[in-house]
Order: sequence, then C-alpha cells, then structure tokens
Amino acid sequence: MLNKVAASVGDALAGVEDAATVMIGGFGTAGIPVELIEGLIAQGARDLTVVNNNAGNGDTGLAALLAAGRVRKIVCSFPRQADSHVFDDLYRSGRIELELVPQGTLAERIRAAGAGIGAFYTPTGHGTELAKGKETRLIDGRQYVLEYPIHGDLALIKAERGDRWGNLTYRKTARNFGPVMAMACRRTVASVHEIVDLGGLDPEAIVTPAIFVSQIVKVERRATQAGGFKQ
Amino acid sequence: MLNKVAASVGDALAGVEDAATVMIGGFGTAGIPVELIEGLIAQGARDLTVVNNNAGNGDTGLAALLAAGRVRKIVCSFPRQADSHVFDDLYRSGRIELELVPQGTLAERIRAAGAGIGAFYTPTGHGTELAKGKETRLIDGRQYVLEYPIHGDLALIKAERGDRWGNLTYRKTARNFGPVMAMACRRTVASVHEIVDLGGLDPEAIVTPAIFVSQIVKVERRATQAGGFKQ
Amino acid sequence: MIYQRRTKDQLAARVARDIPDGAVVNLGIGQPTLVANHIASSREVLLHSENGMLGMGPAPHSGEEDYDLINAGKQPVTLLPGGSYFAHADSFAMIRGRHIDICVLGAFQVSVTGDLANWHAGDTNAIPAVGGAMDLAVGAKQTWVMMDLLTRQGNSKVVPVCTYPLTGVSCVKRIYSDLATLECTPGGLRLVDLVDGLTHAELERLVGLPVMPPPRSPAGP
Amino acid sequence: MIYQRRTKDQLAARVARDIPDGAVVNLGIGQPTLVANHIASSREVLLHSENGMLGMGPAPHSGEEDYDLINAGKQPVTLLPGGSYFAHADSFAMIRGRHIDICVLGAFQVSVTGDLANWHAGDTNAIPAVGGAMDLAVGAKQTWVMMDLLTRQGNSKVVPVCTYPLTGVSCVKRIYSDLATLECTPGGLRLVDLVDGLTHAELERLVGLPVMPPPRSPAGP
Repeated sequence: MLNKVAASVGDALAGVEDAATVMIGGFGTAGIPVELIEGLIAQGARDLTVVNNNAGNGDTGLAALLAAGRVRKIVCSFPRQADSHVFDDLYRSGRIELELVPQGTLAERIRAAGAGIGAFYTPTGHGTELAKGKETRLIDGRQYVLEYPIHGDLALIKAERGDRWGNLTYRKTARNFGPVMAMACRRTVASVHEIVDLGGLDPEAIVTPAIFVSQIVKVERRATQAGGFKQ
Repeated sequence: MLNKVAASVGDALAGVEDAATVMIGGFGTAGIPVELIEGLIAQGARDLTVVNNNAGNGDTGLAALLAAGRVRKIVCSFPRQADSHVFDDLYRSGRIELELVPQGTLAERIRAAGAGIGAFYTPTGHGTELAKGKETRLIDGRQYVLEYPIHGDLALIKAERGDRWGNLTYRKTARNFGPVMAMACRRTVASVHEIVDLGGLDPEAIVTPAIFVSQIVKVERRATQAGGFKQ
Repeated sequence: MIYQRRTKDQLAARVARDIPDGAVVNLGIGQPTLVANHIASSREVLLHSENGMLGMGPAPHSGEEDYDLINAGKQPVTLLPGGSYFAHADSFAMIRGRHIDICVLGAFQVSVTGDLANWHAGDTNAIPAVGGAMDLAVGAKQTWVMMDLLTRQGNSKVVPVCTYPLTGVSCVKRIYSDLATLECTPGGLRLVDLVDGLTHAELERLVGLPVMPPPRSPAGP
Repeated sequence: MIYQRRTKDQLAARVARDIPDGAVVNLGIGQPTLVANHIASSREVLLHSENGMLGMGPAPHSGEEDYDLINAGKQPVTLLPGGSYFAHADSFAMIRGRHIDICVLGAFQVSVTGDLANWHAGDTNAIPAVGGAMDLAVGAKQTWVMMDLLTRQGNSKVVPVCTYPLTGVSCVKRIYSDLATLECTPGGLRLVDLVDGLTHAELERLVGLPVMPPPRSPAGP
C-alpha cells in the first residue's frame, strides 16, 4: 500500500544530507512551512543551499535556520525586508552567499527543473546587472536571456489538505511556490493541516498531484502570523 | 462591467480573419469544442493554420473544417486515426501541410507562447527525424533540442463552467489542451455548459483564470461521443 | 507662476483615471497600490498580484486579517467574488506572457526612452532585492511609472540615461508624477498633462530635457 | 527443444511482476495497456495517462462509458479514488521531468544499446503520427518495451542498429518479449529470462546477436 503519511516531522526529515539544496516554500507570511524548517534545524544538516523567495523574517523559521549557521548559500528574489536582520548580518559579514534571481525567473527555473526543460530564454532581466555574463539571443525581434533550471534535493512546502498518496491542496496565497518546488526536487515533504481519506479531495481541484510528493505530515493549524512588509 | 459572455457562437466568433492560426482543444473524443468548430465553419475564415493534437475524426468537427477546404496547414502530434479519412485524403493528395510535433513538445511550445518564453531546450526527439535541422545543445551531460513557441490568433476550447469574467473549469480528461491554448492566443473563446454567477466557482479550483479568456458562450450539453481509437 | 504638486492620493487618482474598464492591472508594491482606492466604481478592473491572485479586493476590516491572503507587498488583502488563486509559475506566466494590460511601478529613475531603474539605488553597501519588478517591467503590455518628478535634492528622476542599475530596457510607456504626466517614446519625452500653474517651459527646465508637446487629440492609454 | 511463446496476457503478467508497489507507471497505448489487468492486488500502482490523469482505473462497465474520461489510446476508462486530472502541459512536465517511474511501450525495433523505433515503419507513403511516444521514451525513469521478439517474417526486432526512424536514443532499459526478457546495456544485450524450453544459444540464433548471461543474482527492475 502506498502510504506517504509520515508519523512526525522528525520521521519525514530523516536523512537530509549536508550540502543539500533545499527549496522552502512561502512568500512573505503565506505558505512558510515553519514546522518543517524547525524539523530541519533539529535534524542538523548543514552547508545547505536554500532556495526561497525571501531570506527570512524575524527570528523564526528560515531566519532561525540561517542563525543556526546551516546555510552556505541562498537563492532568492527579495532578501531585504523590514525584519530580515539575521540575513542582513550574515550577508554584510560575508558569511552567506547570495544568488539574486528575478522572482518570475526563479519560479520558471524551478518549474524547468520539474518539467525536464534543459534551459529557456526569458525576456526578464535582459540588459540588467542580473543578466551579466549570461547568454542572450534575439528571437523574433526581442532580446532574451538564457536561464538554467534549479534542481533541488529536498522541497519543504506547506499545503492545506493531503491524502496518503500525497495529493495536495493549498490555502489562498499560501499556494505560491509550493507546486513548482514539489516538482523540482528529488524528495518533497509537505506539511498539511488535514489528512483526508483517498478520494476525499476533488480530482478536479487537486493542485499538486501525488506524483510530486514523497511524504506528508500533519501539523496543527496555527493562524499565520503577520510579518515584515516589503516596503 | 466586465462581461465576456457572448450571446451566441456566431457572436463569439465574429471577425476571425483569413490566414489566422487557430488552436483547437481536444484529445481524442474529450474536450473537442464541436459547436465552436461548427461556428468557425459558418463564419467562413479560410487559409487557416490549425493546431490540435489530432487531425479530425469521422466527418464532423475538425474533419468538417478540413473537408470544407479551410485549412492550409495542421500542427499536431497524431493525425492518423481509425477514422481520420478526411485528413488522410487531403494529405495524400498534397492539399494540406502537416507539421508533426511530439505531443509533449506541442503542449510545451504552446505553453511557452502563453508564458512569454522565447524558446526552450527539450530532450524529446533528440536524435530523431523530428529534430532534423533543429539546434541542439549538450546540457549537464544530456542532449536537448531547441524548440520555439507556437502563438495563436484564436483558441477554441471546450470548458465545463464559466463566469462573466471568463474563469473556467473543465470536466475530467476534457481539460487536456484547453488551459495552455487559452494562454497562447490573442483571443480565446470557450464553450461552457453552465454559466455561474461571479463567485460561483471555487477560487481554489478555477483552472483557467479569467485573464486568459476573451469570450465564453453557453452550449447545450450533449454526451460526448465515442470516436476512433489510436490503435 | 505658482503650481501645486499632486498629493499621493491625487496622483493615484490621476493614474486610476487612465485605467479602462475591464483592464487587468498589477499595482506592484508600495505607492502604486494606492491606485486601487481611486478606480471609479463604474469600472471593473481586475487586480493581479504576482504572488498568485487575480481579482484582488481591498484591505480586510481590522481584526479580519488573514496572513495566508496577502498581496505582493505582503499586506493582508481580500479576494473579490470571481477571483482566483494560482501558483507562482502560473502567475509569472501571466506577467511574462503579456497578459497583464497595465502594471504600475515606482521608480528611482526613468530614461527618456523608457529604461527603468527601480530596484537598486546603486549603493554598493545595500543588500540587493529585485522581487518581481524585472518581470513586470518587461512583461506587462504597458508599464507605467508613478513617482515624484524630482528627488528631494531637486534633481530630475527623468534622465537622459539611467545611472542606477536597470530594471528593464525601453519598457516604460508613461510616467505619472506629482507635476506632470509624460510619455516615453523612441523619439524622447512627450507631454500628456501638467498640474495647474506649471508651464511647459518650466517643466522642461525642471527635468532638464526637451519635452514634445502632446499630440492634438490627447491619446488614451 | 520445444518452447512455447508467451501469450499476450502471459507477457503482460510477466511485465506486471516487475512493477513494484507504489510505482507510477505509464502504459502508453495498445498492447501495454493489458499490463494493468495483471498487477497484483497486493500492489498499489499509480497509472498515469498522458492526456491528463493520474490514478487511472479499469474500463467502465458496459453502458457507463464517459467519453470525457478516456486514456491515451482514447478508450473509456475510470478514475480511482485519489486520482487527479490535470492539463496536457502539466502531464508532459511529469513525463519529461522524470517523474514517471516506468513506461511500457510497443516497438517496431529496439537496438542492443536501447535505441527505440516505434512510431514510423519507414513506409514513405504512411501518414506519420508520433503522439507522446518520444516524450515517454526519453522522459520516464525506465522505459520498457513489450513486443514479439520476431516479426511475422521471423526477423528479429532486436537489432544491432535500428533501420526504422528512431523514437529515442539509448532509452530502452528492458525488452519484455514473447520469448525472452532482455536488458539493453551500453555493452549490449543481457539476458533476464527465457521461456521454458528455449535455450540461450537458440535465443542468440533467433536474434542473431550475442546475449550476455544474466548476472548471478537477478536484478530487480
């Protein structure tokens, strides 16, 4: 029987290796898999490359992972936030590497990894510092930049409901990077607030089909907290 | 007020120009927008390029459009079917041009057009006749073929429910090419079996958001008919 | 002559006036989000937020905030009936694929030919952050900028060539500012309107650049 | 010596035996779809159909066919509880992105190094049709072929080099045939099993190619 339900966060995260590339869902306050990040801190893997839209808020979640000194490099679109002081300190003191990627290119590079695309041409960033050194190409009168996929070893995502096959639904804008990150990693662990029987999710409304999910683990619902604004 | 509901198929299809590229949804029997194809025949545009997975079954729908002599070229993955005699005759007598595209490459080229991707590298077809003359590239030890987007002037798709903004849901495997074709065309017309009030579709379960749809038109539900098998 | 700068709300109202009924609009983050408050109730405009939402509604009532439902600026918002949620890759497919009619962004500098600089003020000590600005700038059918025309030091933010790092090349179509509305064209700046009391000559002096007069019948957006 | 060819159902059962519990499998169209009927009830295998479905179930009862719910071969099917529907681009993202554990395809020819020819018999008069075969052949983690070992004329369909147009290069891992199961390796063919009564030497004579003996402990899929 196919059962992807892990008994605990600890079980779900066993065996994460040092130097892994870990994708972590979330945009701002929404969709951050806080319990899974805490589990990763407890698990102990280090020298990680983290892919996330941001670079941590306050002192919990990703910020706590950074503060614990586990992250060698972060790939993100918007590290600077009102309360991103943990990242800011590490960055200014040269203790973390930053790869800054435009947000849409970040999402598309992750999708490309999941969809088996070897590389793609995007108009985003052409003529800017973020395209420096990258191949460009004129297609149909428009300039494009060549971008490569971002593959991950582990995705940590926050979903809403799941079943034992690993099908997932999300809640509102907490969906954000979850579906593409789930596609792009060798192993995907999702937290859910409810585990339903097989058939309990509408087959027309499943957002992440079982094929992209390795394990799901139930965590208690806590109201998503307010966080730093961009500006 | 934003109201994309057309009063009739004829209204929805007014102004289609000769030599347009028309994408038509459907895979096998499922998702063929029969009423819209009939409307296109009545509308009269000719010299069309049609993008569809197949090349028509029996004597109705796409086959009737072909039989009416309106199609200059067809872009598809699987023209040959048990009852594709209309296409077969046109093809053998040199009266229609065929661009054969592997099915996944077809879907991805259509998505690329909708997603603003200038070109992409796919492993599909490398080393085969269908990649002849195409650029190739070795990426991370694997061979890829460079493929370009397919843009359309008009998409005709069959959906299930819609609202006046143009949001759509589909039914079972009739979803197939609808969502990507809706993204890839300057104008997208969808047939639906039910028009619901705004808010009547679950925002978590809308498959094609309003942004991709130009007009919707209600057609009576007729049970989808059996059709030719591939083998 | 005496002229009065548009307030932030007046500027937002000026932008809103040019957004047609039925348009799909992305208001970025910060100041442009004010535009939403000024769209006439007779017009139905679909607001897109790049974090995965179309049909974004106003801020929730106090106490009803849901931090799973936020805009790109990470502020709590609501969803209108007819709205939908989608994933990030789909959201940026909408942007990059030219499905957004208008996006409104802030700017540090805009060049006369529409180059945009809005993500990095060139301070090498600053932590860089780009977000979705580069995608929006080149992806929207029309990119509008909303900003003060002059810096606090009185320098023009409309420049012959941007000196700050670029967000996008030749992507800005219109500049809505506290003093004037301008169009960026391949031939240079063209005037759309001025605040009362400001002359064309004075505007040219402030920006230090030639500004073509508006075409005879003023163009809609 | 006398040997008996596997029937189509015996062959399907032989393939099914090697599909592990929990695998995601695409059975293409035609003969391989028979494999579904032979998967042990103790194993839960997720069937993927490239037209947008995961968790495909058996054929419906007569009279309950729904032609909006069909497999890649366009035959009416059902969906199991836990199944899901998705669009074509997403379905082929699963395939191309190496999320399908095993796909089983028919073949006209397979080369010793795993080149596959299954979409075009080389007849210049034929109307070409490729469907999803090229995507599946290179996209699945393992591509298995299910076919008769010999043509009706008695020629081996396993060949040193394919003479028919290729579907994919070096993509076939295993060949399940009516007479033997073979593995394609960079070093050439390796035997997995033979039908009763067929000797290794006779198999080599039939295919006209050297076949390496199986490794000591037979490898799982």
